[in-house]
Amino acid sequence: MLRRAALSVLGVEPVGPYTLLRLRRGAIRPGVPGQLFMLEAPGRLLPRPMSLCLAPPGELGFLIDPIGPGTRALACLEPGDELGVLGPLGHGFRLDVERPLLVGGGIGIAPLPYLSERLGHPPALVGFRSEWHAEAAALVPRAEVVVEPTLVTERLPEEPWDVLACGPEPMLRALRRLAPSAQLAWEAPMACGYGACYSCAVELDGEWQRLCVEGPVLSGGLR
Amino acid sequence: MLRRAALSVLGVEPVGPYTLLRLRRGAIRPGVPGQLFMLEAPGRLLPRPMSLCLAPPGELGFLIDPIGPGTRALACLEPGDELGVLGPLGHGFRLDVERPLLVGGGIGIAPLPYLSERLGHPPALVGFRSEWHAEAAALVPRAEVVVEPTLVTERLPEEPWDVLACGPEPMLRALRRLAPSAQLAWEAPMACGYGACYSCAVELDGEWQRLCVEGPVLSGGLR
Amino acid sequence: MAETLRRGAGPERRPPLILNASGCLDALTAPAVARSLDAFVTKTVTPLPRGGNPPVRIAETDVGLLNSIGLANLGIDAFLERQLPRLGELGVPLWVSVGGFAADGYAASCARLEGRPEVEALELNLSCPNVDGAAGTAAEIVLACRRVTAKPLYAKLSAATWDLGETARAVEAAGADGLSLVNTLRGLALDERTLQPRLGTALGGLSGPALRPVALAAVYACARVTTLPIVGMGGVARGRDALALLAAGASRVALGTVLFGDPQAPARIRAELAEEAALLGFRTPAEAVGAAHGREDGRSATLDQRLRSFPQNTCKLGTNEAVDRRS
Amino acid sequence: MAETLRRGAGPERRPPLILNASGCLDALTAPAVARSLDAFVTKTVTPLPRGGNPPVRIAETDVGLLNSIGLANLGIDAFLERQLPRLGELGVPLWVSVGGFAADGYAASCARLEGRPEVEALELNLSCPNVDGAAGTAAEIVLACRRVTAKPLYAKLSAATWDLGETARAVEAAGADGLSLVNTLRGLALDERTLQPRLGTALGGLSGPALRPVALAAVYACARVTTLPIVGMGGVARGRDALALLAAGASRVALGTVLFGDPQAPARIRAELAEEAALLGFRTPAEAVGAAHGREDGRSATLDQRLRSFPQNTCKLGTNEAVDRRS
Ligand SMILES: Cc1cc2nc3c(=O)[nH]c(=O)nc-3n(C[C@H](O)[C@H](O)[C@H](O)COP(=O)(O)OP(=O)(O)OC[C@H]3O[C@@H](n4cnc5c(N)ncnc54)[C@H](O)[C@@H]3O)c2cc1C
Ligand SMILES: Cc1cc2nc3c(=O)[nH]c(=O)nc-3n(C[C@H](O)[C@H](O)[C@H](O)COP(=O)(O)OP(=O)(O)OC[C@H]3O[C@@H](n4cnc5c(N)ncnc54)[C@H](O)[C@@H]3O)c2cc1C
Ligand SMILES: Cc1cc2nc3c(=O)[nH]c(=O)nc-3n(C[C@H](O)[C@H](O)[C@H](O)COP(=O)(O)O)c2cc1C
Ligand SMILES: Cc1cc2nc3c(=O)[nH]c(=O)nc-3n(C[C@H](O)[C@H](O)[C@H](O)COP(=O)(O)O)c2cc1C
Ligand code: FES
Ligand code: FES
Repeated sequence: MLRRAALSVLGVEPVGPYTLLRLRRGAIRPGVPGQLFMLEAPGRLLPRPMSLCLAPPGELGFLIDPIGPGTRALACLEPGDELGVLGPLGHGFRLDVERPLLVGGGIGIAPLPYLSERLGHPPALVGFRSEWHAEAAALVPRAEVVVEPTLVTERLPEEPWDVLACGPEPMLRALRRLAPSAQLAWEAPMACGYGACYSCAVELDGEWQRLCVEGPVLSGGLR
Repeated sequence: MLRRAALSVLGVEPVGPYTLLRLRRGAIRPGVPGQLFMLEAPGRLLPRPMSLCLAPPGELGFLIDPIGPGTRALACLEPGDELGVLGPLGHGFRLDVERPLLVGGGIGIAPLPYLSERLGHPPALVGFRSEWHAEAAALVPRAEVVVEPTLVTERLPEEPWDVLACGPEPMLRALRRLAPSAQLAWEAPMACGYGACYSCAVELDGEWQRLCVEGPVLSGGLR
Repeated sequence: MAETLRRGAGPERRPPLILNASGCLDALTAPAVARSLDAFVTKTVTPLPRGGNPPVRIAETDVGLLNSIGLANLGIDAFLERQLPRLGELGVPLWVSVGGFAADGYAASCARLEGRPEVEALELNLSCPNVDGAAGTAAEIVLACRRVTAKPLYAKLSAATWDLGETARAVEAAGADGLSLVNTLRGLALDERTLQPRLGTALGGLSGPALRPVALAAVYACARVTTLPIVGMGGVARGRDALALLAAGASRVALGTVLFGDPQAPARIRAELAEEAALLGFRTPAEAVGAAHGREDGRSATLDQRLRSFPQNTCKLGTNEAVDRRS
Repeated sequence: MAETLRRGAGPERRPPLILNASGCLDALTAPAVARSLDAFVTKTVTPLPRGGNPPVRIAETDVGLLNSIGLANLGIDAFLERQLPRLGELGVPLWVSVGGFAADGYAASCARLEGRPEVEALELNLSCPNVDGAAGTAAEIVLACRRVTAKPLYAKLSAATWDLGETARAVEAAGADGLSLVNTLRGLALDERTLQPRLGTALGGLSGPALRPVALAAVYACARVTTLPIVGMGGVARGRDALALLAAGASRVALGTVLFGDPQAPARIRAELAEEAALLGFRTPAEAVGAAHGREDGRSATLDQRLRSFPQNTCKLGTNEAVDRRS
């Protein structure tokens, strides 16, 4: 059953170049890490898909990279504003893993803090484009941080970890080669977020799958 | 020669249901009463035509009836904002009249205060839809005020006054019948305000005339 | 004129709000929202299953939405078998949007839907901007479908033609029972940083606010040349948008894009519509159908009418980002 | 592809900004603004004088501007006698927009303009939405005009057709030297209080922001099927709108509606365009011509490109009134 509610904004805090948007939890459950939420983007036509970053009691925290009109509208909210939120939606990370290693790149770090909490703070490896962006690493306990030109894939340990990752597409593709069984959180522009519109369909092993239903987290083989 | 300048807002004051927008005069001259100015309407595509209402030293005052998105945007300006103003444009009232009588209806009162000043405060007759609207009459010295259901045309004196009038179309049409030589300020939606686009063309004695060039003030015969 | 048009609205006092063929709402996942609609048009179903177009398939622009779904659907077989029975259970009148790539493809699907009592009406999608290839003229397709079905047939047209009125008359002559106006316009958006097309197919279909004046014009123009009932759509987001479509001559209004941002839109728009219509003196919104054709000479509102009292609004107006002049 | 397109831009390093045929600026009254343009297209001139359409002729909507001027103009005689000499003195390259109601009317006007050195090029308005009556096909008109003039002939087309690419190829074959894309779309706006059409003719031509994605699509589609240079227009209000049209394949960008609200737009947009192009690594805006066709497979920008650094903007963004959901 779909759940949508208007949540009130508790805080809007800068984290490096990103913005942490804290909402009162209301009727929305945090779900499984890696699931997605459709956040109303004030003044825009479409809501924007976001992963949950933090889930302290009574709150939902989203980490937002203000790259375009929708994410900027979200980053410009003020405490007390109300925001329509639909979710949790789709499939998140499987948590029944033995040796979890969280890997994140850039804003792909977003789902890792909540994931880390739910897994009891496993080790993490996170990469950023600059020291400024790397300030977000403070949200992930036990994180090793690399900054470009170093890439996370260069620091991936040899041993057989269960990789759970989120980040830019080239990073996910590289990880899939290095760790074929990795759980990877993919992205595609989405309009509805719950399977109605087929905007987020990607070809997966020869079949078209809606990333908002089958994903966003997939084990291995996307495209 | 066209003159356009960005003027700063000095004040925004309610006058009954209307708004008096006071701008620093800058490089814009007040021109002849009844001429028009194109005021930038923030966030809209077209500027809006307005008559000058008051011209105290160093200032330009416009009286605005917030009836739609453009006039509302103007009424919502705040002191310190900057506004693009083009003008004065077109033909205003001829001031070489012997026994001037100013007649105004509703927001058509807008050009009368400045006109009254330039003519040495002749008598005036102004009509409004309600007592609330009639608060604007305070801007016109020596004004007799009527409120609906009474109409200004019912109070027009018999003697041969030189009528200078501005108001809704039915009022102007009625006045033209009662006082064929009246100078009347007409309206038509305008886009450029200086003769380029032909949006404001009206048929006048069988010829198409641009109201922003030939008018807005015409003697007698429009349509 | 207004009298004829008003007939199209039927006896209901409740203004019919329907979902357009778009997949902007999934009736099975959001049944409560689906039930707040008076009818529900499926996404277009084609003879064979279609995966649709390569990603990216959706892009929001300043004034509208571009999509390039490419008629992704399960195909008529799987639709009849798997989806239709479940949609039928919702208890909302169901229209099926039928697509094809030649007149016989459309007709074959219509024939198979003919016997299904769950289906109230058929809409022929004659105007998808995301699939290539001419499918024969609109009238040919309507004619072929008319032969195989007694269900109401609506022709869904695009505004991207100068002779829309002629097309409307041609499909009426071919036996259509109504018009659905309008489909999307072809549009393009580029990524600001790479200057590459944002959609995988480059061009896509433009819906949402940018379509409003175009949709209104199409409905108005068709209402003047046919007596077919019209489903009006294109950028409806507020009660006043729906009211304008009714006034232009639509007897039903369909929602699409607005549902992405506001899934509760049907109830909200219905309430706003009733309120706006009442404010203008109509007992029901259905009474406003065709009102824009009221004056035979087509003259526009006079200054005097404009000066009549109207609620004075506040300063909490957003500016139109579309005319934002900062770069 | 990009290479061919780039040729169209000519050797100039300065991106050509021109005034479109609209009367959105009066060159004689505002000569300084006119001189800030690279060329100036007149409002359409017809064989006989035309008063134009009944008032009201202009209406602003949420997302665009509707006009119903109806080709008001002095007619070719008075134009040649009274206006052209004065326009010629401005020192800005002058294009004349030619309209007519049949191929021979267009050709007659072209013939009379042929001998006038003040005129650099002719634009054939084949797409005014405000006049009724078919004027023959676009190609026929181009052919008739080609016979009587050696001046560059631009065909001004509308996006309101599914086979725009075919029309483009047809006018190319008929001898056109370039395309002007796009003219307005048919639109309607109703007065909110009376529900009557705001324009005297009811329907009018829609320009401004709503046209942006449609214009971009038209330019992109035509650039793929012809090598004719393209003048792109439709809703340009900022440097980035102009840059997008260049990237889609236009070698010149024309301004119209924006000039009403901001007569200084040519200088502003030129500066913004140079800045935006530089930010993306182009030495001149002209270098960006055709850039959107860069990737042969037409794939859109990847997430990785999206994540590259980009100026972080402030919160002083207006919301889009077009999606305002309050009624
Ligand atoms: C499941 C999921 C979870 C996400 N979680 C987060 C999160 O926690 N924090 C966060 O900041 N962002 C997240 N995103 C990305 C976020 O949704 C987009 O950045 C946002 O929608 C962009 O909107 P905009 O209006 O700011 O920019 P737009 O103008 O919409 O986009 C700017 C450019 O980026 C491209 N683009 C936009 N979205 C995507 C995408 N998903 N994939 C590829 N290209 C795209 C556009 O085509 C355009 O060219 C997530 C996306 C998905 C699908
Ligand atoms: C020469 C001139 C001087 C003016 N002086 C003043 C003034 O001093 N103070 C003032 O408040 N207003 C004045 N007006 C009127 C003012 O310009 C309009 O009210 C304004 O442009 C409406 O813009 P809007 O966006 O608020 O409403 P819109 O949405 O543009 O208009 C609302 C409705 O009114 C109609 N309409 C708009 N303008 C006119 C018009 N001029 N004639 C007939 N119908 C119209 C529209 O078609 C629409 O249906 C003047 C107009 C002219 C031509
Ligand atoms: C994502 C999306 C998918 C669409 N798919 C279809 C379709 O399958 N068949 C069809 O006839 N129209 C389709 N349309 C067009 C809509 O039915 C409608 O004509 C158009 O979107 C205008 O309405 P709106 O602005 O309210 O969305 C689609 C529109 C959108 C936004
Ligand atoms: C008021 C007005 C008048 C116009 N008149 C003409 C015309 O006479 N001939 C023509 O080819 N196009 C005419 N147009 C269309 C413009 O040239 C242009 O194609 C269109 O407005 C899109 O550009 P814009 O959005 O930048 O205005 C007119 C447009 C407007 C707004
Ligand atoms: S976003 Fe609509 S189906 Fe996935
Ligand atoms: S408003 Fe443009 S000519 Fe008068």
